[in-house]
Amino acid sequence: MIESSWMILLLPFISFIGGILFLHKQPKLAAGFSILCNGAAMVMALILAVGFLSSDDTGYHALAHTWSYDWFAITDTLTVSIGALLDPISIMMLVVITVISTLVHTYSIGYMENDASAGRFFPLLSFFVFSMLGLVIAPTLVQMFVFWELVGVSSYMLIGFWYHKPSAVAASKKAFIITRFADAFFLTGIILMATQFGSIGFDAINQGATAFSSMNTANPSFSLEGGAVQVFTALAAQEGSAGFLGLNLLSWATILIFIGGWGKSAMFPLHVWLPDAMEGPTPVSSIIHSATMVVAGIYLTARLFPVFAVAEYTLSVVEFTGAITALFAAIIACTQRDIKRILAFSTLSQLGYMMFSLGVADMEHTAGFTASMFHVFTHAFFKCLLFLSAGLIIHSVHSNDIALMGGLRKKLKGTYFVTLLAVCAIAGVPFLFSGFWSKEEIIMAAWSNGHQCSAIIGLLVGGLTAFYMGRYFFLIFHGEYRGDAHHLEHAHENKFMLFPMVLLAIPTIIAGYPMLTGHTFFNTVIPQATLPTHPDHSASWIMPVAIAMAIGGLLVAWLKYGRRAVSFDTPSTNIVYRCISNKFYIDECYIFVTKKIIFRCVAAPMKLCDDYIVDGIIHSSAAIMRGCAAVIRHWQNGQTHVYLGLMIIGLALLAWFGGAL
Amino acid sequence: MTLPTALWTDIALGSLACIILLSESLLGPRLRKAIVFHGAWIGLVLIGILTVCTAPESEQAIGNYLIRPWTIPFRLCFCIAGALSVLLSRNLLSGTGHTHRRGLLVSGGVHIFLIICSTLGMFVVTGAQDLITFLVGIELATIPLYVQAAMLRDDFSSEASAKYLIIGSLSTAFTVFGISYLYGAGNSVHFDTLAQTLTADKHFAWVGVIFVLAGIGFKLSAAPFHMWAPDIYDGAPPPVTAYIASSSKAAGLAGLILLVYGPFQQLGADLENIFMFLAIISMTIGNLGALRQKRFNRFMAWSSVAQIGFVLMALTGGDLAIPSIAFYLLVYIIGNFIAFFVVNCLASNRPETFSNMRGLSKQSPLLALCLLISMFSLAGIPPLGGFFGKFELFLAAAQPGHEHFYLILFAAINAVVSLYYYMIVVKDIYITEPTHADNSTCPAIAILPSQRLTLVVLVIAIIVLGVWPAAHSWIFTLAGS
Amino acid sequence: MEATLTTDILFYLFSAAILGCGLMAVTVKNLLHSAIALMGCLFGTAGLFLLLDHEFVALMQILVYIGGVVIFIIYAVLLTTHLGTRYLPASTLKYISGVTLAAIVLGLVLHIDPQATHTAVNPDRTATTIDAIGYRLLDGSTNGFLIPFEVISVLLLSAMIGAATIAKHQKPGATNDEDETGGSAS
Amino acid sequence: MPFLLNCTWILPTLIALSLMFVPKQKVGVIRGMSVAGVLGILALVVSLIIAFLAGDYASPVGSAETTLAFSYRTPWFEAIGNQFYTGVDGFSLLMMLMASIIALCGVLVSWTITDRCKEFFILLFILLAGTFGCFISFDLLTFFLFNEITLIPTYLLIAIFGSGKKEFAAMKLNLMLFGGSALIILGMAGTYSATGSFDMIAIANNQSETLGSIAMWAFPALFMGFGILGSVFPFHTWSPVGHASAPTAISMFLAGVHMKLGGYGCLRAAIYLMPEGAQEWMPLFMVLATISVVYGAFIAIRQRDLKYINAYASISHVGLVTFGFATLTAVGLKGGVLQMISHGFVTAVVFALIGCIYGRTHTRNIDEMGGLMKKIPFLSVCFVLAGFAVVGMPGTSSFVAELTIFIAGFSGSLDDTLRLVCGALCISSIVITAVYVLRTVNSVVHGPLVDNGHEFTDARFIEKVPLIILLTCIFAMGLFPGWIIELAEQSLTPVVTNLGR
Repeated sequence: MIESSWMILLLPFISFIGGILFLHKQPKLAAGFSILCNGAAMVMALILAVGFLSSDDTGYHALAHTWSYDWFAITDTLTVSIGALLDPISIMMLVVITVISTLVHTYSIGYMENDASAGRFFPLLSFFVFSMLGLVIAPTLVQMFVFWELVGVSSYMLIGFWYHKPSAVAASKKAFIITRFADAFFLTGIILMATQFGSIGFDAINQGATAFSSMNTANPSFSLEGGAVQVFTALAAQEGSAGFLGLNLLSWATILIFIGGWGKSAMFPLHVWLPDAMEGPTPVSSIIHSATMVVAGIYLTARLFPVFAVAEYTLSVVEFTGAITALFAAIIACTQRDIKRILAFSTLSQLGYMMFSLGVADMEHTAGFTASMFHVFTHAFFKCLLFLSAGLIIHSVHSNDIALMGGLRKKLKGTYFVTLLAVCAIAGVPFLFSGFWSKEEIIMAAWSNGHQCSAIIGLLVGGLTAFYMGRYFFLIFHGEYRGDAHHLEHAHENKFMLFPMVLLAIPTIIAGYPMLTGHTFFNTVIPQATLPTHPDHSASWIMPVAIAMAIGGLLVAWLKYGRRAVSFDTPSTNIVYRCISNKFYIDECYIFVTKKIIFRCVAAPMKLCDDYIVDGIIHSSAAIMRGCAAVIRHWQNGQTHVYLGLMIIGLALLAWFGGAL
Repeated sequence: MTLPTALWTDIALGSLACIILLSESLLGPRLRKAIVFHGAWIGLVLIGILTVCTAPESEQAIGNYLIRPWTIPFRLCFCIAGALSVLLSRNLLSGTGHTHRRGLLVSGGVHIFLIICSTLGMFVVTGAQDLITFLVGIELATIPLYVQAAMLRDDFSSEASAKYLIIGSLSTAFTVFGISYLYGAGNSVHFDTLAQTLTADKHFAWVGVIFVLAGIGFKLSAAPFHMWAPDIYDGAPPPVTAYIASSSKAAGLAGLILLVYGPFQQLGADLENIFMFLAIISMTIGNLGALRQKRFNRFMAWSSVAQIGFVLMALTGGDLAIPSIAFYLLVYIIGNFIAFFVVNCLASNRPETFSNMRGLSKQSPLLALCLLISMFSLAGIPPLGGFFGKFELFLAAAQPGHEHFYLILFAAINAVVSLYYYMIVVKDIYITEPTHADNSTCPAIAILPSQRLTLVVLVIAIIVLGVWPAAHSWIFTLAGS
Repeated sequence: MEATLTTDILFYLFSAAILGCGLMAVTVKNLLHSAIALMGCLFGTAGLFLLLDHEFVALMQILVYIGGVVIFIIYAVLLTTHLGTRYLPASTLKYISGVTLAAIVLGLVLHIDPQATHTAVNPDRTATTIDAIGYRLLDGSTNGFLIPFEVISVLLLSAMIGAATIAKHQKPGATNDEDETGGSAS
Repeated sequence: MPFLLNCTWILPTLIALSLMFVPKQKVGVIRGMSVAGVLGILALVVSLIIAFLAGDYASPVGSAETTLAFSYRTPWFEAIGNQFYTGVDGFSLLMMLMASIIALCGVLVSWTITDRCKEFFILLFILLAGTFGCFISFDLLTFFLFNEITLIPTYLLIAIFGSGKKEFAAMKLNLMLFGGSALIILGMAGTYSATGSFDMIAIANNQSETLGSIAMWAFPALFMGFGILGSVFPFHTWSPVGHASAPTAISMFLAGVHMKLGGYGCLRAAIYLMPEGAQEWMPLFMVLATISVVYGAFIAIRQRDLKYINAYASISHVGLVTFGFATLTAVGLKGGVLQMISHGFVTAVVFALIGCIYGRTHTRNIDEMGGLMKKIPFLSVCFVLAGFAVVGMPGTSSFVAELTIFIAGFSGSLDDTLRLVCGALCISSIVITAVYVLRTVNSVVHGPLVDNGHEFTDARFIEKVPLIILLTCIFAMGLFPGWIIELAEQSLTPVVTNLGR
């Protein structure tokens, strides 16, 4: 099965090409074709995963390069190739992506049934899946960048799917440009990696880094070959060098690469595109937020974890970015009214968890890494579920505003039930739900590895999450309906939409259990991974506190929103509240920087400079010549004695230039 | 005493002058028309061919007269220019119908006779071996032109002639004054002696050199001795203008080269500065003057001032100077004559202003194309002859030992400026739509068959010169040594 | 002529005459007076030639310039209506620029070498007799001037014919008939 | 084979000549001959490439003499050391291939020209003859001569067939380009003075001290002279106004091919001939190139006219070519070459699209457009794809080229701070590019449909063909760049060897 892993990549691409070229006029066929292709891919991914899990050898050497195609050569030693690298995390991602894509495709049949351009939708969705699959199996940085960009392109096309809506178009542009901004750093980092460390292959880079980290113990546990030697040598040469601005080259390269992930995973302050991306059709939001695009940054960080760990500061950057984002987004989520935006900020917050969890790990203590991957896995399902349900709700009440909802539990029973499961999962309701396990793992890892600050933030955010998810849930499903009654009458649960949601409810619950078995599945990127086999007693207080936070959050939400009717008529005048509900005015800052500073203070002066200085010099030289010409014409006045006089002056000039005078 | 073969051309030219004069006076009107006009241009062409055929491999002397191989291309230029001037006079001669708006020449026969006399004077200049012959040659080349400038009956013509005469007299005065100083400094009028006695430390000689150069500068219309040119070009009869613009310049250049590489050869380094000055100021003033000219003949005058600047630039250089100037002159003369032929046709019924040229491409595609080619050749655009011509002038100024790179840069930028006004002409004939006023006053353009044929031949010649290197190598064989 | 006190005095006299007459020629307002002043100027020059033992050149100076050119000018002035009595306007600016230009030329000649006379070679006087000049003019060898002599004849011919042609046809109302042209040339 | 090679310029010349004798009313005949002509050229180039790949030339050899295929040499104006010396290496062949494809598309998009159609095609073919002559010349003077030949038809084509301030634009373009020629003349005079020859390969192998010292100033003259044609800051201002005023086919050809003659000359005539000068002067040109890249992109943000946007985008992207060259590394030179080819296709397709869109909207102001995706989906999709190609998305040719260039900026030692800063700035341009491209795409094809949009019709067959050809080229080069890179790399070997001497 491993040998035919290229099929997993190819199938969505076939779905895209076939759909866009031949089926864009027949939405039904396009949908069927897409589901067929994606379903096939899902099946193959599952078989692959099962095969991989059942094999004994799941350690580092489980890395499998199954196929490779030399794309182009940059130098003699540096060749860009396209291939597949299969290891536990990439297989995990393959499974998550294909499963979710198949379900979302199915859901979309219902969601897009009245949309004339559905024939375009399914192929584009497949293309999105294709890009993401290519990204996760990438064996090299360049391939990752290639598909990284394709993810950007496909998200651009999907967010702006309703191209006649100016807000959608603006959102797609925003998403693309902000991620592109981060990508510029990413690209610089890749280039530094490629040129200074001599390799773009993940295993070479990571092996080099691992060897380097174990250099102090003078006991490299495995032999180096190929590009890894180069990387190792380059790293060793870098050690101790002061570098630029106090950071050595490796830190620069890794931080630059990380900035790419920063943008794609919408870490603060590059998060602004993500809430706006809600302008796209809901299935798109669901797939972006669960399995594709936003986890790309996490995945990138995980992929390069050994080298990040070797570099000074890099992991600290990762940690702080993640922690700040988690807290920041959770606070904002408490005040939002748009159903999808609440979910978007919750995604941000969860991504923050995953990020700081990576940051708290290191080469010796890898629990954070494992926890992060685990959270990626669990989060994908319940977040997808939440979005799908939100889509169904929007479909039913024709509004995004939770102020116009309420009491929907009577009308949308199935939705109510599955949403409840998902809310419990994300809020970290103990034991039954997957989210609890993964979140717990993260906080635990942070505390036990000495990152107390992050751990406390993690706990705090856990409480906030429970609160805003409770608020979300109670405002939608409980209380009285506050919107246009006309819409409610027609509200119903489309079976194509409900079915995937029900299916997703299963992993929402059970995805957390693999952890209980203590499987080292996610650990294998790091060669000498050592799981905390013995429980850390100093951290044993964490679980109760976390449970308390979750329950407490939900309780507060129930008290505030669930128990009694809520009025949205008078917006709060509290300045803190306003500030939070306006997302700390970060968007305004962006607009200020782009419109006022970059457009008006950089681009506009440049244009003026071009028009009036650069071009002006050229034009004025012409004007000067015209002026001189006028002088010459003035002297050319037809008066013979003037001519004669000038001849005599010319004579003197000749003598002067001849050196005679 | 046996005559060197190369001298045959000079004698033939003198004889041709006599024949023209005699047939003008003695023959009946009908025969006269044929012989004077056709005889003259065919004679000049034949003499041109004779010049080429009798080109000596080394210097041939008869007494004080010296036929130098490098002057052969110049002599050819004189013949060509003479023949073309005669052809250009066609519509100003009687018997072809009144086809020029300024009327007929006072006397066609005398006009043609004077052209030949002037050509003879130029031949004499190239053969001169002493200052006296040189002076006499220059005067013979110039004085007939004073007369010819007055050959139309209008006031412009008279005024042009008078101005030309006055300014020309001053320049002759300069030359004669300079020659007297040279004689004083070198104690001889003979070039060979002067070449040894005129040394750079002899300041006395410098007065002579500078005055002589000023006198020649007038003939070349090099700035600042150029002021006469626009007025005279505009006022003189078209064939005379063309002749002044081409042949007279060529003669001046031949004379200049004769002096620079003859009596002045020991002054080389200091002369380079003078030529650099003349080159820079000529091309600048010429270009600036030509910008925004409204009248074609004045425009051509300014452009010729600029062109002389380029030629003088070559004189700052080394061995390449003579052949490159010779080739350039050949190309330049042809290019100039194409323009004058076209404008002469145009002038059959309208003043020669740019605004009257608008829409020419529609009225007469042939004329428009010819003018376009002429302008591009003058501007130095490949694959026309002007490209190599001008390019070699640049190369000449960059020869080892004479690297004047700043001058080259300056000249190259000037070449760009010159391109601007040449393209303005192209724009007017091809692109700018004629306004109603321009159009209504413009009846059809009459082109005489002989002129049409000449135009075609010239256009072919200028293209061939640009792509077929035969003439180029011939000139370099003769003049390169 | 050997340099003596007499020759010195004569030299200064002639020079003064040349300068004085020259100044007069360009400053007086009556054209006729101007022409006569020019004549004086040319006489002075002839005198200088005599002092230098160049009798032939002095003779030529008087014959050609005084006897020919100036007389022509006077005739022309007298024969042309109004020209003898019309005064040419001369502004101060023109005077100033005229003087400046003259100063430039003078300064140029003087500045180039203040010791000009010392470096000038004394010309060979033997060749300046009338016989010698005649022989040189007809000498076809490298020393002679046969060719310029011949060429001068062509020059004179063309100048005469040309002048005659223009003069004849510049009359107002002249016909366009070309046949007359031929007559003039013969 | 040498004859076939020379046919690449002889054929267009002959077509131009024979078109002169076709009566101007017979538009169909003129078009037919033109299409046949460009197809003939394309066939010639393709057969040359096949012969080249089949021959021994395909193996990289140290000395340039042996890599030069199909060389033909005859004395021409030999008195001044000029020969007619033609030949090709991989680099020229690639450029010729690109030029012939764009020429084909250019002729196809010019199908709608009816007024003075004959003159149009005559001039176009003269332009083609000059361009191909340039690509095959290995004699400096001949090269320069062909380069000059291209300028005049450009003037006429813009001034006669253009739009807007066409006469001004044509004049400005031509004068600035001839200004570049002035610098080239200076540089050539310098090399001639030092070597007495124009044979490029002989000059390149000349290691005399005279040439070395002359290179110190002749190099910048030559480089900047060609750089003006490649619109290097601050001499780029001819290009926006020129491209904006030119008719569609000419914009395509000018920006796609003609501008590349500048880069071609920079590499062939400046860097190759005078590596010592290149080492000395490259910091300056690197700074200028970087300024072009960033500055062009920023100004493109502020433009409203589609053609101006693309013209400034071209300045920015062609700046990357110069940047690649300015790194003076094998990777950088290769990247520059790839970017030349890639940008040729990209800018040509964008100009072709602008032409098609303008034919419907009758405006080029992006504020007056919108929602075209609804009415003219084919063109709009092409527009979006072209936009992604401009941005440099993976899969398009730009990605391959730009990645190579960026890598060149950081390869080797990192002690050269200037190169790092410039490299980083160049990379940052990809963000600015995204800004203006998306802004343009969004306001043209997305958003609500403009009022008069309902009568728009989608592309006709004759319009689709060139678009499809060009887009195919872009994607083909983006997906399978292998052989192109190999050809470029191998033909650059002599240049790189020279740089290392």
